[in-house]
Amino acid sequence: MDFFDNLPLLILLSSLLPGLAIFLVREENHVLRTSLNMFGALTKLALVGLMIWGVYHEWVSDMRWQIAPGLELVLHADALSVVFVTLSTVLWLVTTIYAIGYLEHSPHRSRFFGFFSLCVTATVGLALAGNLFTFVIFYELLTLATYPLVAHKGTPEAVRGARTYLTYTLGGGVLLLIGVVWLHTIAGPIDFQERGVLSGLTHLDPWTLRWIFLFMIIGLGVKAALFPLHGWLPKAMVAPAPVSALLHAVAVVKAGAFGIIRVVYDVFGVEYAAALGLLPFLGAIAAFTIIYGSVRALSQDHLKRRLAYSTISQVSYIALGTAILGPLATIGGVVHLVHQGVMKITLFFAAGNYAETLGIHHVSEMDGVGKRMPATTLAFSVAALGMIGIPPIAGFISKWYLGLGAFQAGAGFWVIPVLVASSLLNAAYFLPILYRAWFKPAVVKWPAEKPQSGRWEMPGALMWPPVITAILALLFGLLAGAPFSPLEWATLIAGREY
Amino acid sequence: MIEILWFMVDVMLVLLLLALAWTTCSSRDVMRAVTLFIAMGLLLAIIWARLKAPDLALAEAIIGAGISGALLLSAIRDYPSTAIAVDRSPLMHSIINTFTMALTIVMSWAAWHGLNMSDGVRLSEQVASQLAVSGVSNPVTAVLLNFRAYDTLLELAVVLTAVLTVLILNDKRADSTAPGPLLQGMTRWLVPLLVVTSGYLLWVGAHAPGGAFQAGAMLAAAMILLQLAYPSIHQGFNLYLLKILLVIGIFIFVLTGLWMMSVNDDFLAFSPAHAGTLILVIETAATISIAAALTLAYIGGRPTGWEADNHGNRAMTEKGGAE
Amino acid sequence: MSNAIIWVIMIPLLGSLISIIWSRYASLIAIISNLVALVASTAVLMRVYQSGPFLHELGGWHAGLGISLRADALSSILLVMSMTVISAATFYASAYFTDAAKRARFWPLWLMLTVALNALLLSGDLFNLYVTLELLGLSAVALTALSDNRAALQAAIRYLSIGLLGSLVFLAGVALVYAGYGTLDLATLASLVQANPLSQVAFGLMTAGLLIKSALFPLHFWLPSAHASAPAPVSAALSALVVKVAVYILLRLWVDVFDLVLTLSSTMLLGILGAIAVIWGSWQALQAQRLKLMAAYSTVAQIGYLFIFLPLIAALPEGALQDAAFTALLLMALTHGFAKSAFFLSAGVIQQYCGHDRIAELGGTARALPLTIFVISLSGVALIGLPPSGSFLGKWYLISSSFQAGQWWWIPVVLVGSVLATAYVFRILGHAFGPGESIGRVLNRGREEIPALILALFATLILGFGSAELWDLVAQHAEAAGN
Amino acid sequence: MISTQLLYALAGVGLFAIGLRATLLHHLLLPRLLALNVCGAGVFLIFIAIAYAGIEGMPDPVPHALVLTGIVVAVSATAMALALGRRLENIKSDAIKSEATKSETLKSAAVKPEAMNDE
Repeated sequence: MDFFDNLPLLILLSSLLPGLAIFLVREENHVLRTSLNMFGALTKLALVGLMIWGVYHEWVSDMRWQIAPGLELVLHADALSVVFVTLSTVLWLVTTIYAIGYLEHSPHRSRFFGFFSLCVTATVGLALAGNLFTFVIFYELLTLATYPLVAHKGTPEAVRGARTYLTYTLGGGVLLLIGVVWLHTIAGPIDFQERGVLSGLTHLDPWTLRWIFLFMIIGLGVKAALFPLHGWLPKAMVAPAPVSALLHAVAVVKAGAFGIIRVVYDVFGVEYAAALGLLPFLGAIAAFTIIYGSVRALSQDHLKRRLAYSTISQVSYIALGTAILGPLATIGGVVHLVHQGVMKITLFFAAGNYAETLGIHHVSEMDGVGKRMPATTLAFSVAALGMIGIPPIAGFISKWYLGLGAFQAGAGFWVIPVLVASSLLNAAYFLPILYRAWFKPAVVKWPAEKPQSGRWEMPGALMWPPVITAILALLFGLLAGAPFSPLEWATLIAGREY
Repeated sequence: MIEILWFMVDVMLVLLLLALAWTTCSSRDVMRAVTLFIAMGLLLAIIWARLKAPDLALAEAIIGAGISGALLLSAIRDYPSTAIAVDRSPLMHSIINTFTMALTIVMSWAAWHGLNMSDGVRLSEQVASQLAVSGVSNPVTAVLLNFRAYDTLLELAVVLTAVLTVLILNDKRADSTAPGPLLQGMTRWLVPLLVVTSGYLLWVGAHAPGGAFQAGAMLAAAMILLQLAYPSIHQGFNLYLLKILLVIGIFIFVLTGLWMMSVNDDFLAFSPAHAGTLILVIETAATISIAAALTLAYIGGRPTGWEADNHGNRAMTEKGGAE
Repeated sequence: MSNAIIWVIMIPLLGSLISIIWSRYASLIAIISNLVALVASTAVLMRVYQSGPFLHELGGWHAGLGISLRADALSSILLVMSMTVISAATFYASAYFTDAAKRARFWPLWLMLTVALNALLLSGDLFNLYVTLELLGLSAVALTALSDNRAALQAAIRYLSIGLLGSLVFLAGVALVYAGYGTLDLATLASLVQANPLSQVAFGLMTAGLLIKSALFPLHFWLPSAHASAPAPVSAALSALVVKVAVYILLRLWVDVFDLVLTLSSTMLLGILGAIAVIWGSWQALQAQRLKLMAAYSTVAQIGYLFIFLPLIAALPEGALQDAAFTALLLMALTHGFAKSAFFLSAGVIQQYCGHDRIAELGGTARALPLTIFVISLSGVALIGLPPSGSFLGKWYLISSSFQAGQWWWIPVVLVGSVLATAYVFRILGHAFGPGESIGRVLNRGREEIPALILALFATLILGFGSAELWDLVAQHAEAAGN
Repeated sequence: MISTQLLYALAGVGLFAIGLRATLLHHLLLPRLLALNVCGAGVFLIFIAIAYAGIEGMPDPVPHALVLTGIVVAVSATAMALALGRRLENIKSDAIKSEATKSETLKSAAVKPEAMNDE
């Protein structure tokens, strides 16, 4: 299957090449740029569809490029990478539509969309990385591609936020690099393998492995925004809304979380990691971050910052799922990768819409916004309820499996309280927003309202993306048992990992 | 007996040399330092002769002491102050002293070791065995222009680079004082003598001390003298030709080398039968270039109208643009 | 092209002469001769790749009596790198100097610098190395002085006197070697050298002289002012090549000739100096107020990395591990060569556009000169050592060699150095992305921006992904040296 | 014979050290240049001392050739350094002059701006 071997590369190129071409497009040439964007996104979607089909039938897709002795670039499609690739591709498509609407008439769009495409390329590359070396390369590339997006506005605040982002992520990158190189020197090249590689290598010193794990988790934890490495995330909120959406729902934080899953499952092997006593350590950090993020979110009035702290908390569910030994918890963690992405991107789209249409940036300004922007607010409500864990929305499924998994592993005594507390806190910072939006009387004058034109509450390119993602969040919950649903796929992965 | 006598002479020469070097380096006045430096150069020339290096003795006298001295003396005029002050801190001063003393001891030890280590033959036997096919009978010239001719080629490039820098940076020095009739009279018979000597040194280099560098420096001395006596003499000189003279040494050298490469496979591989002639041709060209370079270095910069070519070019394009 | 090794030196030399005579067409002459030399250098590399190292005995005399040029993996790779950088900078310079008189002054010296670089890389003789070092030093100083302002001249004078001192110290070492071993040929010497006091002192002197020229901390003090005040294409060559060839000779002497004399503790000392250079140079780069000065300090730091490899190479067992460290060193040097030259060329474009190169006032350049800022970012990526640059691989092996040799203490140095490099590179980008008025097209000054872009792509993409051949070549080289 | 060689070689080392010390001590161009030349002379002396083969013997011609090359290189470098120094002095005095004319023009309130030499 030659074509199938090249599929990962094609998937990368489908966003890389349009991205590079977009840099050269003249600023005013809106049509060409949009066509390139949409062409890339749709091609990628089609190719990813092919890949899902292939991986489901256990076709092996493996592309190698020797860079130096013992160092190979490996692109490899397995069940786990398919989850992340699909998530990125679908959300990229939606976000691209959103961004086209959002950035209409603003300067430097060619630069923006160019880096946007590179960012997705890096994310997909990271998902398809077949070994640690490749993973590290794309991990660093992702940082580089997102920096100009965070700094895009060019204001001192944006530049400062971007610098903070960079300091954290590149610093983390170096630590990850040290951990990976160290592992390389003692264990040779490490290709990701279901059930882990290191479990088979018994001659390695367990303490060295523990140190390596620590380096890697710190390195990955920066992007996954684990406490105390989360500081960059709220500051990076200065970026334009589509960037925040992509950064927080898909690309950056998920790259960290995905990396943690890879390291625990496909490098160490979850059982070996448990045997080394690494999982409780990871679990404790994750649990603390879940609570900490939620508590901090409570006191934020700035909407995007509240969402950012919510992200810090929610992403750690994935780490928590990874840290609990047992297939059910694994399912919970992996499926949350998708569910949280879909829900969080909805929230950010909506936040962007409020800011764009009415100039609303703070929770306290949202009184009665539901009547002015019903579709957006409805999408926001679905996603927020999902975050809290109300059935039948997607978030409920994740929490359910995490809870079951905790019981299965005998960790229920500390995981359940964390889940309950976190859900209560989620409710405490989301429900007041919903209450304000729907039930409080509207203020006379919005902070900065744009004149309404056309049929909808705002341009369609801005309105439809959150609606679509909210519907997805609902469907993922309702149809969780259907074939090819995220849950089914997560079950498939868990089956292969144990 | 005679050896002890020689040794005493040697010791005296060495002590004198070190004393001159020390006073040159610790002098507080530039003029004095330069004078002492020239004296040291002359003493070195004697020492080279003593150590059976007559080629060097000649070169040192003409180039090391002569041209360098002339360059330094004329440079002094450009400087506002002639006092030399050392402004290193006492600590730094003593660190430098300690460091150089330690280095002296270590290097002396190594030199002693090295002289004992070797059989003393080194490359001289190889040179002697190949001398017959080198095209010349003076072994130093054989090394310079045949065995290690590539070094000499690059050395000419060094000279050219230095002179280009001189030309780039400055205009020719303003002519200082009107030359007296005595100088002009002396020049009239001294210059032809120098030119003839130069030609002789060039010719004799093949089998006796002498060669392109000594000859070139001698020729340069003649030109400098001429320039001193008749400051405006160069104005009638074709500067385009001067450029050609400046580069012709390397040019002929490279072309000969490439030609020989096409014949004998290796760059600069002279056929033994023609080696003598070829070396003479190269040396003649090199003499001219060295003389031109050293003269230009002495006058300190571009002769009037040196870059006329470029300025003309620019003026022309400007005109063209205006049309 | 069987005599490519000669052409690579003689073509620029002839070009230099012709450009003096025919100064009106000097740009054209320079471009042609450097392109021919680039082709010739590639031919040398191909020959080494196909049939291993080879000699050219100048004058037909066997090495010892005569001088031989030698090409092996190390020298031919650096030769091609140097000619690539020089060729790109030549195109750049043909647009950079707007003043006709200045351009006419530039070309002969520029070609002479090319001659010196190539001759030095191919030289197989100790005294010839001295002559090429002098040629290199003098032409570099002359080109620095071409800026013709007070700062440049003061820097040039310092550069010259330090350079002369370095060469003389080197020559003193050569004299002692000749006293002890009676030969100047490197290959012959390699077979004769023993570990004795003479070797140690001679080797020490040569090393000291070359350390001055390669600007290893604390002997770097002359570098920043000279590299920052020279015209942009000259700075590019100085930082990317001139400093690096001094390191090349050091490596050549250490690895091929004096390996018996070398002790682990002496390499450790150099490694420590290198580590200090990394930290200190990066820190100074972060403090620098001007773009070119920043780049110059960054060079001090990057040279430091090369020296950290030495104790690792000395400590690792011969074989694959040592080869890997050696190749990584080479890769770092190559990447830095391409990246730093691209950086300086771009800095020159910025300087011409803004009329200054003060970092704090670069606001809006990202809008006005997008391609130039892109090139600066690419070369910045290589300076930091992020993927996909060649220096990422270099750092990868630096870290792994440190683990393997049990010298873990270099790892924090790499970490801090990378973080500082990130800070100084992104400080520029932060300012460049700041507000500014005019909006340029993607390509504004093609003849200057495209050469810089090509060099930056070499540093990042080509060396990052396509360096597999390099490893083969070095392995081959090591095998040949072992036999 | 070896004693003569050694004597002159040691003298060369001495010369080298004297020159080196002065090079490190001096900041000014001219004295530094002289010191470098002394330093170089020391190295040359070491070479020639090595080449010496006694009163009867043929000296080794290779060091002679090397030193001849070295002398020419040294004089080239000297010429270059002096040219750099001269240019620097000229720029300095031009700056002083233009400073003076500037203040004069200011005094006389002339309209002609003075062209600056520096970049």
